[in-house]
Amino acid sequence: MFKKILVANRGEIALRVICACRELGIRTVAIFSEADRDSLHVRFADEAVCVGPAQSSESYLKVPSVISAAEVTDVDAVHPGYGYLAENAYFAEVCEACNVRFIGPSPQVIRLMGDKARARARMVQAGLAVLPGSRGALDSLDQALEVASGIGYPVIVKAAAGGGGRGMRIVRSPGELSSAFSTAENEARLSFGVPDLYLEKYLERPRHIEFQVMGDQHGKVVHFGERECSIQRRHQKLIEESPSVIVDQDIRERVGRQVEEALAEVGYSGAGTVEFLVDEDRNFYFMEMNTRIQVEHPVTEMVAGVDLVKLQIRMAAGEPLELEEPPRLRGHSIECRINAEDPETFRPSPGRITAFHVPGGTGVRVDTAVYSECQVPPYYDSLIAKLVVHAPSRPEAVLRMERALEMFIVEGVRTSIPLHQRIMKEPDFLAGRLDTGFMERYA
Amino acid sequence: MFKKILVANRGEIALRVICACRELGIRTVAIFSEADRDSLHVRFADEAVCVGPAQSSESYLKVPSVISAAEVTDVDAVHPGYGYLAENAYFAEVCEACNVRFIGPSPQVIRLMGDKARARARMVQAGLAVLPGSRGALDSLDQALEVASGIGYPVIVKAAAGGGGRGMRIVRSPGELSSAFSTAENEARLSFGVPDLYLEKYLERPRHIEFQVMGDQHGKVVHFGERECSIQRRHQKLIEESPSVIVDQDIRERVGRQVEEALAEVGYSGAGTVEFLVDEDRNFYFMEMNTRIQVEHPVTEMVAGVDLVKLQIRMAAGEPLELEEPPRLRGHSIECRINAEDPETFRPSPGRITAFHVPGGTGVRVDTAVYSECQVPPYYDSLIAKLVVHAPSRPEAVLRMERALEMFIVEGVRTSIPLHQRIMKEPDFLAGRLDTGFMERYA
Amino acid sequence: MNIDQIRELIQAVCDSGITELELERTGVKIRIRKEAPSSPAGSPTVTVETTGGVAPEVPGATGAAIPEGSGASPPAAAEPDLHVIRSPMVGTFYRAAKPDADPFVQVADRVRSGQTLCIVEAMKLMNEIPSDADGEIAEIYVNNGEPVEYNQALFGIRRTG
Amino acid sequence: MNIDQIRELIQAVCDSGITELELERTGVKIRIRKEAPSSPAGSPTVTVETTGGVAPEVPGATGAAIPEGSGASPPAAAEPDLHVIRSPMVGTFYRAAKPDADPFVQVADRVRSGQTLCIVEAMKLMNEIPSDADGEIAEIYVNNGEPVEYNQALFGIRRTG
Repeated sequence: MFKKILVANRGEIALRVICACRELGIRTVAIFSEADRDSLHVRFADEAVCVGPAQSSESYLKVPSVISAAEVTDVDAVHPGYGYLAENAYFAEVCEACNVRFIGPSPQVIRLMGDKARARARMVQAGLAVLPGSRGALDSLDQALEVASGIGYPVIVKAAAGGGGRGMRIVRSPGELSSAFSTAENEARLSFGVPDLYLEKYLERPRHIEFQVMGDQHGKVVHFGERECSIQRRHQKLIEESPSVIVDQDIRERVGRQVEEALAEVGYSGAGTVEFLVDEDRNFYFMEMNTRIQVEHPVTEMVAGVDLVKLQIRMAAGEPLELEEPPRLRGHSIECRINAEDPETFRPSPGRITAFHVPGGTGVRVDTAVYSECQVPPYYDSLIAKLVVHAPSRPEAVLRMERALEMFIVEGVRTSIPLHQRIMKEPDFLAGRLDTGFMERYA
Repeated sequence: MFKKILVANRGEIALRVICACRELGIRTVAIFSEADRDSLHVRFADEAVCVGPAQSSESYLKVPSVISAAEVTDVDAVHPGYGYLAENAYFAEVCEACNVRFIGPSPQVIRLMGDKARARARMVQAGLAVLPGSRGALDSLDQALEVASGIGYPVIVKAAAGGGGRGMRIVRSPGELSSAFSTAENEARLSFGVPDLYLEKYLERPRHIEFQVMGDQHGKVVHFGERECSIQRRHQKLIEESPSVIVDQDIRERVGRQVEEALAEVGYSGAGTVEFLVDEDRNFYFMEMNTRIQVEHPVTEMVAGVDLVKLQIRMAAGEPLELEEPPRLRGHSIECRINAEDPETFRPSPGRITAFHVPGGTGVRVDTAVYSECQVPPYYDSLIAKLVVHAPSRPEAVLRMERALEMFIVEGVRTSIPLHQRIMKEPDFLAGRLDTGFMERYA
Repeated sequence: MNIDQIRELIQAVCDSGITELELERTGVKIRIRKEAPSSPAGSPTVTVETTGGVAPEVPGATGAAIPEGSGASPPAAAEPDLHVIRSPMVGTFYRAAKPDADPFVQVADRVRSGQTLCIVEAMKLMNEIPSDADGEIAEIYVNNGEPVEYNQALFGIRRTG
Repeated sequence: MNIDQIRELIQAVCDSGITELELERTGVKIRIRKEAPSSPAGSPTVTVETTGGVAPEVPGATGAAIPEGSGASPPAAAEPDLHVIRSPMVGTFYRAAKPDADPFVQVADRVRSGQTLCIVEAMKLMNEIPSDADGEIAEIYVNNGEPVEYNQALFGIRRTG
């Protein structure tokens, strides 16, 4: 087992990793920017090294600084948390070159999964379904019409080089395709310099459901059930839960086994998440894979009774993945992300926290690195706490979340707590009628 | 179900009950003394009534004030918490007379269990074992010798009217009995005015193990496994855990069934705890029964996955006790009582809490009603927080507790945190070699 | 320096979260304090105390800033020097001995020490609450039939004598 | 001094995190205090105390008190006015180009701006750290071969010229 781990992150996830290390008897090194000198991850690590100024690009994201910190503190592994360098294959390679274990999958696997097109192709080959569509760019409108009629309307036309909604058109009938095609082509040319378009099936109200997996270095991959993450705002998840109301034990076992097999094939090790879009007929379409621990991992920990970060570290140290029994989900867990932001405008609300009181009691977990009188710097993510509840059933979990939200006191900065309180009362939420458009319709 | 409940307590347990009520959709009324005006239980209740000055005898313990508060706020039930009026049969009777449901067993059962001699006799009749000894007062030294030789040495001679160690002698052989008998008789006469002595088997290193039970009003009683509470100081529990390392599934089922049957016979309803002394051969001797929720109920909640306070309320409302399956314990849970007291001298340390930061993360639960800048009044119990951890195994739970203790920051008052940190490193504790003399030997 | 200026100062203090501000000027001395971090209980922490010393031109400034305690404190006293009779117990407040009887006292009545002012009913017991001062009833803070808590203000008496 | 000036002062107090400021002027005396927040991190919270003496007309005297961060700040300077050279990166501090070579500089050496003072090795790269001032080496804060963090003080230079 490792003797000392450098935690290449900040905030709650850095503290989360430090907790896991302590429970494994491993010493820890925190890195911090000048803005984070008084942070709890600095306070609770055994050692701490300032790696740069406030800007992430000059500190938490700066590979030479982070590697250098690992070298001068003589650690034998680096835990990247999520975000920052967590899915940076180059960083993972440099770690290996410096004889520091990167806690995550191999650089090759990170790179494979980081290339969304390659990842999809590989997963299709391994047996997972993806949204039907054109493979690669379309040659012409005629080809588009042919592909579209093959997969059925509605379809979505997207810029191959694109993102952010530009060069993107939803098409509901063959008659609409012609004009949509030329508009999208123009937008794509103007926005990205490349007119190439591709086309795939458009899901009206998809759910975002993901599977948590863990692999050891000896070829074994196990899944820990699914998370329902459909409540998002601009692709930022707000509320996550496990299990999903539309996943029964049959689906869980079937999709879970497919995922395990596909990942075992690519030699996956460490923690990872396989994301799916799910249509109303419960078809699971592979979207992408995240090769790291996720923000929302606690909901899985609650229902599966595991410590994913400890497991992650043990896998990286080469231990075999041995579980007494196949993971069984118990009860229901929900996580609300508490962000320092205006609950109406969603604008970040950095500043000094003047009062901070977290809820406790039965079935309540809070992951946070802030405290009374601390400063929430304007430079980073606005996530200040994760409020997680666990109860025997979903309705009980919702009621528990409501009382926990009410007992969560944050003064000095605005937070998303009132937003979560409203969502907990929404009939659609209570009924489990969730899809990725929930927040658009709602807010 | 009840519409509104008065919580006749203060501190963390009052807040605990309020949490349970909220999750059941029940409105709450807090009562408070003048010293507790700014308490969290007052803040988080829907209504709050000041019932008297700081002294408990004039506020929390004053039956007319509490009943009057229940009447003016028009509640339909009272939850007594633990301590104060929780095991006061008279209070339970007055509640019933006022058409306010007392959340606990019937006044008759409270009274039966409150009379330790009657309770023992009743439990013997129902099949539980008690420590062998003389039934009632001894007539003479000769009778003492006869009884002692019948049950085997060591024995303990006790004043029938006594308590607090006076008129008490441990006797290890027949030769010592004569002088012990006359000394104890003298002490008993001087201390209590009555020379009567009785005698029972003396256990050298007993464990204190208790079973959590819950009964409905339809004759059903279910147990939720045991708690190991041997780490005590002057009969005050410091650390509790579930399960106990010396209780296997066979013992749990056997003793649990005996307890269920005995309590069903007396018509027990609500939450309760049956306390045993356990000798090195794992014989369970009934000591007494507490007819209320206990401080340490969270360890049972963690391993059994239930909410005992919610269950308690539902039982009091007349619901039948229906569990999907017989409660199965999962993992291991430990609770440390965090008291505002000097960890060396055990003297209370009231005052203003200047900084308060609770640990969070996987498998950590904190029950508390204090907060940054609150006042810990000198009038009440020194318990300011209960730190509870849950992990798959006892060694992991201990490591988790260590990291949680380290991350628990309380400034302004002294606390028992350093004491708990030392205990977590004690070889006897780590090995599970516990008995009620642990703290005496240790501190 | 006028009242608006003082009000602005108070606002400035509150907004900024500072703890204390003392200002002395020929003839005027103002001290403003703000209890440090707001407690999670969010209880009425903003205790602004204005001890307006001489304050020749702004006599009303002080009174305006007196904070309201929570529950049991006397309601905002128009008259600051009233003697307050408080409830010694939790119960229901009755102004008369029986529903159809006349109230024990009315505003402007003169009362003597020992005279019954009201009844607080607790657990079916009617507890007569006597005055402990001579004077005139200036305020009755509670309506007939309303619940009262321990130490809640019931009457304000203008002492005589 | 008007209300705006006072407001500015309050702002200055809050921004600086100071605890107390007292200001006296003919006829005006201002005292501003701020309770040091007890951070749970209990870390060496920046408690700067500005006792800005009489300061007849300079309310900006607050600025004089430069708060000291923890860790990366220069060790308690015996000499307060030294110019400090800090590490631009995390790495290992070397006083010489090679293990057997002479150190680049010694205490009391005169140095010129641009002259190499040491090497900070990061990721096998030897980064020469130049002086950005003319003067005399007064202090060397780090021992050869020790790790340094970002912005850590390396040398104190007594400026000349």
